Amino acid sequence: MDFIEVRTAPFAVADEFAALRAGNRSDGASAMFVGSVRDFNAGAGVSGLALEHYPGMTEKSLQRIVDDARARWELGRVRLLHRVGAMAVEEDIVFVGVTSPHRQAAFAACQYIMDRLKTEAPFWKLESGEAGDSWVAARDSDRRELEKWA
Amino acid sequence: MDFIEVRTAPFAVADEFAALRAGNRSDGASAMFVGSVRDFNAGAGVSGLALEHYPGMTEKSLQRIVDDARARWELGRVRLLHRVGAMAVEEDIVFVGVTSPHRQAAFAACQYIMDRLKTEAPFWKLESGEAGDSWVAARDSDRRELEKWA
Amino acid sequence: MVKVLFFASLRARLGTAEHRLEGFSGSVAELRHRLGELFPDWQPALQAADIQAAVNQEMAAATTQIGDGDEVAFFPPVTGG
Amino acid sequence: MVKVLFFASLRARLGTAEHRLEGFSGSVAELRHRLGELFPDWQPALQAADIQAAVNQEMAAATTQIGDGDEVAFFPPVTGG
Repeated sequence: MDFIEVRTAPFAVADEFAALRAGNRSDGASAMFVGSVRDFNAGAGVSGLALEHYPGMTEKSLQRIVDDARARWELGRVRLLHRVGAMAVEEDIVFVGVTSPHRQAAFAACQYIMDRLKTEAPFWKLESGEAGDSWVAARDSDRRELEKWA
Repeated sequence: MDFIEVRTAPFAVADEFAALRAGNRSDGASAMFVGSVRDFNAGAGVSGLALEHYPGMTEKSLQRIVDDARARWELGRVRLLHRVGAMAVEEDIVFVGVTSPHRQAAFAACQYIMDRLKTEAPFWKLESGEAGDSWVAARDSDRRELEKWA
Repeated sequence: MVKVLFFASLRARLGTAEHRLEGFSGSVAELRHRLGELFPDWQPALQAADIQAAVNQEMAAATTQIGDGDEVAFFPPVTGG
Repeated sequence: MVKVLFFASLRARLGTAEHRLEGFSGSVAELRHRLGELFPDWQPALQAADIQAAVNQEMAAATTQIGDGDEVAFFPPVTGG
């Protein structure tokens, strides 16, 4: 019931939602998150970014995060897609979709997966912008968000 | 930046997501929730349901909930659609979509809107199933979920 | 004239969606009582502990005052979403 | 042979994505030190406080032991999502 994919091609939210729901009669709740490229980070204009990852480790890391979410909540289907490579502003980077019989479980698991992905899945962003290329710095706030799941 | 609609026609998640994102360069986070008709409630087989509401009050109630969410978090776009009328199992009832520059704000606002909608928006469900028609009873758990926003 | 609306299981139990009452002024609790006097068959459903009220499309308390021209609704706990 | 990978800003600063080291066994901290001895230019980037390590594609501590055939990666804090 897990679909986890690291890919260069864009994804379509419509397809992902359809895959979460098709024939799914028991899960009344679907929570989804999409992360997109913003036009600024730390104040500087951004025109696009290149996403690098650690092939092999990335997939293991994402699977472990999803396994841990399943151990915490009663979940139906989980779909987690993360793009790598070159992306322009407004393009979508990551999709997380979770279904459950329970609304609270769907929300919590979706947020948990994103919080852990942000701090432990081996992805790195190189932004292109007005001031040239620069590596995006990790945020302390992302680390602090993990505390709510401790 | 709010779109709130009570409607009989089905909605398409693809269209709602597109409306949340089109030309939205500043909000990197989109959180969405979809509630669908399940095939059981309190254990009995369900074949469909009829959703009744209080025209006029419903729209005011939904707008107040969205206003209150905006007062709590920095939000970009909010889309809230709720269907009324006859629906079969697997059909989607409600869509909530929220964008924000901040992931946590998008998740929290989306969940807050659903939690409040569940306890104060004047909708009622009449389920059709194996045992005939029956009005869905409100759940104490939905009331308790509100406490986290107090 | 006060316009009184009933929704969902309450409407089904009363067998009516709307009732118009002339010359009433008083609280929500008093209106509930008055309707029970006028229609004794309605009393059990109307007096159920979980019945909620709205006045002019805003959630109301038992003490909320009602007067001429107001729209009052009675209904069971909501179950949308 | 130990296969050592570098990612993102660390790769960019070192100017290399991969290095193969023969005959090493020891901890992650010792490997970092050894690489700094072999390539003094790498020291500042390799010793940066926020550099993390993975051994065989699992997050590793400074004390994690490495031996022949292992894959070790060094990288800055992750920024996906």
